[in-house]
Amino acid sequence: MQFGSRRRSRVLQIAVAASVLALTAGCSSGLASGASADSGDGPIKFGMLAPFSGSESAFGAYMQNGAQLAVDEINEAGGVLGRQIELVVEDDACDATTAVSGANKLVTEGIVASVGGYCSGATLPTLPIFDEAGIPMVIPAANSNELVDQGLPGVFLINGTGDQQAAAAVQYAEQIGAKKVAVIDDATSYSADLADAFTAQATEAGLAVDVTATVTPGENDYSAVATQLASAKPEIVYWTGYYQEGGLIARQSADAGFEGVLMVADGSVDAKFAEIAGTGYTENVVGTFTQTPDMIEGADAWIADYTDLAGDAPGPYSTQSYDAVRVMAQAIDDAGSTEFDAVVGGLEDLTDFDTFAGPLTFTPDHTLSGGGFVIVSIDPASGVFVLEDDLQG
Amino acid sequence: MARDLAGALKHAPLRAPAPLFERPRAAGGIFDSQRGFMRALGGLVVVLVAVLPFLDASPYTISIATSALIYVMLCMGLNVVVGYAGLLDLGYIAFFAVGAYVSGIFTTVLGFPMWLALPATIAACIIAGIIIGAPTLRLRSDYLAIVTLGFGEIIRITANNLDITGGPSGIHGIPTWEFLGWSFADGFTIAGLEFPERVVFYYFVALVVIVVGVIGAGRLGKGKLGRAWKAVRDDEDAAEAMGINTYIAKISAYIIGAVWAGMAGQLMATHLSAISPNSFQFLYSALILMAVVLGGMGSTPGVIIGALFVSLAPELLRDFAEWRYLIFGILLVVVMLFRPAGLWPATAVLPWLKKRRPTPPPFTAAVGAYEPNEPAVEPSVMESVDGLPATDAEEGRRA
Amino acid sequence: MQLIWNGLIVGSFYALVALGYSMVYGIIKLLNFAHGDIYMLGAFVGFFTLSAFGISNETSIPLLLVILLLSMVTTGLIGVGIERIAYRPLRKSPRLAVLITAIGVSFTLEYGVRQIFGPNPEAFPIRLESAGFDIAGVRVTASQIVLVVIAAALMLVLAHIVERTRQGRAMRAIALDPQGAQLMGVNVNRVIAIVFFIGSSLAGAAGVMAGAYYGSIDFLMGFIIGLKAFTAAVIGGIGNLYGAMLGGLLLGLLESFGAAWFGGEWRDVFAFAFLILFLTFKPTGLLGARVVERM
Amino acid sequence: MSALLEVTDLRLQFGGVKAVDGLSFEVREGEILAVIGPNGAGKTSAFNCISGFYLPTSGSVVFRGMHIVREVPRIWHTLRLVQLLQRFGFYRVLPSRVTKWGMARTFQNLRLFRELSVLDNVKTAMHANLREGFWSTLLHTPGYRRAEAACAREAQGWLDFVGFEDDEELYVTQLPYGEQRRVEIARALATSPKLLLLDEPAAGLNFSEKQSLVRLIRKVRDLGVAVVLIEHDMGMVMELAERIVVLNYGKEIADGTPAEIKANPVVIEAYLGVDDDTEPIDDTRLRSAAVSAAAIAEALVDAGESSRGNGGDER
Repeated sequence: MQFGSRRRSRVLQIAVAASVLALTAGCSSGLASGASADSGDGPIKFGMLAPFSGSESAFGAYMQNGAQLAVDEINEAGGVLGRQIELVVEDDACDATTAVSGANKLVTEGIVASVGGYCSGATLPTLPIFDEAGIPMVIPAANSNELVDQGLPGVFLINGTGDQQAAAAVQYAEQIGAKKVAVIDDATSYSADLADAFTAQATEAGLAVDVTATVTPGENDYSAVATQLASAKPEIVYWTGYYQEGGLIARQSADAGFEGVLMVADGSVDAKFAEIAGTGYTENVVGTFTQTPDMIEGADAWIADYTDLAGDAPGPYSTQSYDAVRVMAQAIDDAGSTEFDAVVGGLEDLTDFDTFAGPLTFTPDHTLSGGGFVIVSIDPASGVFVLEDDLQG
Repeated sequence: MARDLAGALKHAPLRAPAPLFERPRAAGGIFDSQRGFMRALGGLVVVLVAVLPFLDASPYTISIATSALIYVMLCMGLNVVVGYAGLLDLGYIAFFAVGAYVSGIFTTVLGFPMWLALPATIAACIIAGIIIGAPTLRLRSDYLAIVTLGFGEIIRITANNLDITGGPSGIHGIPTWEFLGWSFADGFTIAGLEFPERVVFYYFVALVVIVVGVIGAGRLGKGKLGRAWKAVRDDEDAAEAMGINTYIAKISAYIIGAVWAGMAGQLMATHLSAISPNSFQFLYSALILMAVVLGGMGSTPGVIIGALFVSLAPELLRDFAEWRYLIFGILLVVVMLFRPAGLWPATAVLPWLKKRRPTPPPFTAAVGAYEPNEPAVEPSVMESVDGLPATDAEEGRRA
Repeated sequence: MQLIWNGLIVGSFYALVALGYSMVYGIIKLLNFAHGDIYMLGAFVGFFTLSAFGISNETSIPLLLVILLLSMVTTGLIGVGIERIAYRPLRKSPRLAVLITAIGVSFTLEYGVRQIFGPNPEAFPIRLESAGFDIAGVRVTASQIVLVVIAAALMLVLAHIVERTRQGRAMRAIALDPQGAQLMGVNVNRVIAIVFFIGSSLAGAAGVMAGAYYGSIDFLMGFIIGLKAFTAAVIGGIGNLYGAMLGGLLLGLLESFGAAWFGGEWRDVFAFAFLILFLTFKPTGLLGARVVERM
Repeated sequence: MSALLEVTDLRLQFGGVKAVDGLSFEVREGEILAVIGPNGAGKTSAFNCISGFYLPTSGSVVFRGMHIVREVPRIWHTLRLVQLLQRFGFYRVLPSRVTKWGMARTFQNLRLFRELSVLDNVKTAMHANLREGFWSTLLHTPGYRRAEAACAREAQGWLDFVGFEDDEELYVTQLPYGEQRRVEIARALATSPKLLLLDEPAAGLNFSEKQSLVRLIRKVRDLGVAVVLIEHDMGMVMELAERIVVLNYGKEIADGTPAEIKANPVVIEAYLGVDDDTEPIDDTRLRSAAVSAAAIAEALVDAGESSRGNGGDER
């Protein structure tokens, strides 16, 4: 026993020593070596964080396919700086923890630009990571003001911010001559932001914000808020959350006797909205939305391309993701380099770059100069949202 | 010797007669005792983990490794509650949230440096543990499960709806540790090795905290308090009959679990520099519970393995991520049905130590003889005891 | 008044789910964590069947009843299967083991459904016509009335089974004294299976009704309602059927008022806080059996 | 000899069933007292009241001059807040406190800590007397090491005292039944009691084991610990007890020395039937003899107990 154990511990010591040696010898990306930077040849890697699991997982595929389409098109046209683009996608699950590890993974894989970000709450913690690694970001979907409020040089939003969407909503409310409005959010970052912006702007415009309510997403029963609406009778209600709850609210508030207009924000603009609300509950529903391809004339070809690639029709944020890649590629091309400062300069210098949301120029705080928001309503026959008013007139 | 030891026991009216014989000293050495082997193994693991950044310092590796370490800390805390004290806590992530939010609020909203937030975090977690524990720990274990779940949701919803917690988007821009003007973010160079980003440096801090946490939880589990917890877990009435105030024992388990989670929360907040309510959903409570159950409730090595499995598996097996909750769910059922003590049960004995039994002491060596004939007679009587059928009738009455 | 009516509607869902909780708990002292997911499963069984027949946007009540029945049978059988596979082998195990198993079952059901039907909410193919009208200042819709009638009918049937049939007697006997019941020749396993069948089918029925009433179903819909139903069962006195019904309605009302006073986002907080208060001060619930005061 | 424990007019009611109905007796220092009675006569219920587990409906229990059952002021009765207050620990003494005062007990069905080793089981009982703080445990200070060593030594002493002969590092489930009984007694002794309540300690033991149990109980008494035991084995009771209390239907029907009890016609009629044999009475006959209402009540309480989730006996 004594002898045996001594021999075994000797074996163990040797094994440990050997493994440590082997590991340190094989050290390539350890502390001693520098951070992995763009190597200058091979494909240029664009990273994208999007939700592929969790409650928002439906949007991940829309974003990925939109971006992939742009990548394919650019590669076919010869790429950027003579190099091909490669899209690297990671899941952020709409959750800070997963997003951070995903962002770190992207950085490790050597991306030079980020074109992802769906949930504001999950995108916020990734900003410092990309910033530290010197990676410029064009964020296609997340649009919380907090993203740009931090003043990081590499952050650009190409989805209209809450302020701009709220402005569109207020403009429409004024157009239909509403005096009393209400706003409901679902306590998510995006929704609460938008609701706050709407309240502020509506008050400024002289509208009375009668009801401000918050609901818990994932529940089915919103009769409390429906009853509130029915008794307060605002002319227009702005729902800033997602379509799952939006559909239920449309239905339940109508059942409760609410007869005003239900305006929904872009998170609710989805074909499922009408399905959930049910027939007969969508006449009074309008939405604020950036233009989708089916609303733009001559975009059929784009939709066909997308459907070819994805095997499915484009959805929310497909176009923004598509545009994000193109914007980023254009900026790199303009800058002639993948260096952080150069690319940021390139992005800042873009003027009237043609996107789905109209000609794009970044404002000094890196948001869109024009939000590109339009008013959409539901086509009773198909249940999809169609253009109602482009708010230009 | 005996007189020195006597002082360690408080005044007890009745003291045991001295043992009849001195027990052989426990074997030492790495392979001759469970304790020695586990220490050696633990040391080896710590060294390997510490070496990791020298091999691969990519932000990704460090990031998931830090997260995994934080998971280990969380699981050790939950292990105190579930594994040692047998209290099913389905809202454990709430304490994690308390820790993360308190340190977040202290550093961003109130502007204190991070090291000052540490005592605040611990204090907040103790208070939270008492607030949650005091009303619920009188309840039966299954009620407790649901109530803790409810508490977890309350904390999350509250964080989501308050302004001070940043509402749904949470708190971001949480600073890192800094002392006298020098912060982790600066990094430094030792002996030609550059510790460039705070991420890498932070990994070491996390490692130290977690090693302390693991050893601390293990030690608590072995002492007086740990025995009380395990007694409460195995049989609450009998524990009460042994002079253990089971309520206090349970609350103390709760508080210690809360403090562990709170420290993990602070590590997480600093590590991510941002926190949002989404990270504190019931799902994560369940994940931690799964780690503890799969690894082996009450078993330190088991829990560490479980924590590493749960946190690293989705990263290592990319296709697995999609299926993980389903697989974890099935695993939970399967483990409970076929291996309820987990992967590495708390009662596990290393295979090569299993057959070891103490050599029967020679009766001539008996010390402090008390009725010297007595022990000599009884063993011969007891020889016929094995396989006594009486247990069935006894147990049938209550089962 | 409107608040009361709203509360009653929600409460009847809670009551249906709480009944299953309460029955199972009463008989084997198991907190069936997966019960809320049976509710979800009921909705998805209905959805699957209807989609398989290509039905959508239907409004007929007879069809709803057929689907209801079908879902009840299916979820009932699933409930029995779960009991057989996951709970029965553990009947003699410590409580913790069974609870953890129940959580495992819950996860398996939720994420199994997620893998099959995807993570997004689905629109339920049958909708109830819901023209609203006012009665005494209360806005009432036809679908709400249908819902309440079905819920009441189910509860009456259940009450009949428990009070008047042999199996019901056996259930009550087991709940009182499992050993004694077994000695008296009651087939305990069989009765437990029946309890699981009835409880699960009630939850399944509630799921289908929720689908038809709200119109949207998703794989996590059972989680919150499971918690609420448990709360309802506790308020009413767990193990007591009438208690579960009463508790469900009461909780519905409480939430309705709570949401109106404090705002919808605090509704869950309100419900859970109430649960904790109740457990602290009156753990036996309103109609629960008096338990001997112990340490 | 002064009275160590005084039980006066103890009553316990479950719903309509009177489990204990006016029980009074006293235990003097250093004596062995047996409580006998048919199954379901309320013996275990009485034990549970005395050791603080059940709250009796009325009556008083005084142990070494301290009230285990406390008087509740009238006002709480009138406000109907008694139960609530007692749930929060007012006006009642927790069993752990009773144990600290010096009363230890064993359980009718073995209730050892199943996932602890034999040695740890006994160490657990020293909880209240052990000087070990939180920080000293964390830091493994010399004081902690000393306390642990003393604790282990004490535990070993008790194990040797009860004649435990197996490996102390084994888990209790690995032991034969007889050894488990010994460990339970060692565990109870490790709380350093003045009074030891044994609830059917001989149940399930064979004749020679019972003999050594009798010797052990005498040894315990010789340490100056009073022993109260519930027992069905008449032979053992008659041999061991200095005084016997007989219960039936929750009521005390006799109290006296073994000789007096044997001669007591009430006891013979109510309990022993016509049989006046001093031979050990067969357990099974007694068990099938009386199934009273109290038995059902006790079974129900047991069912409630086993549902409490601490699971000792359910595995």
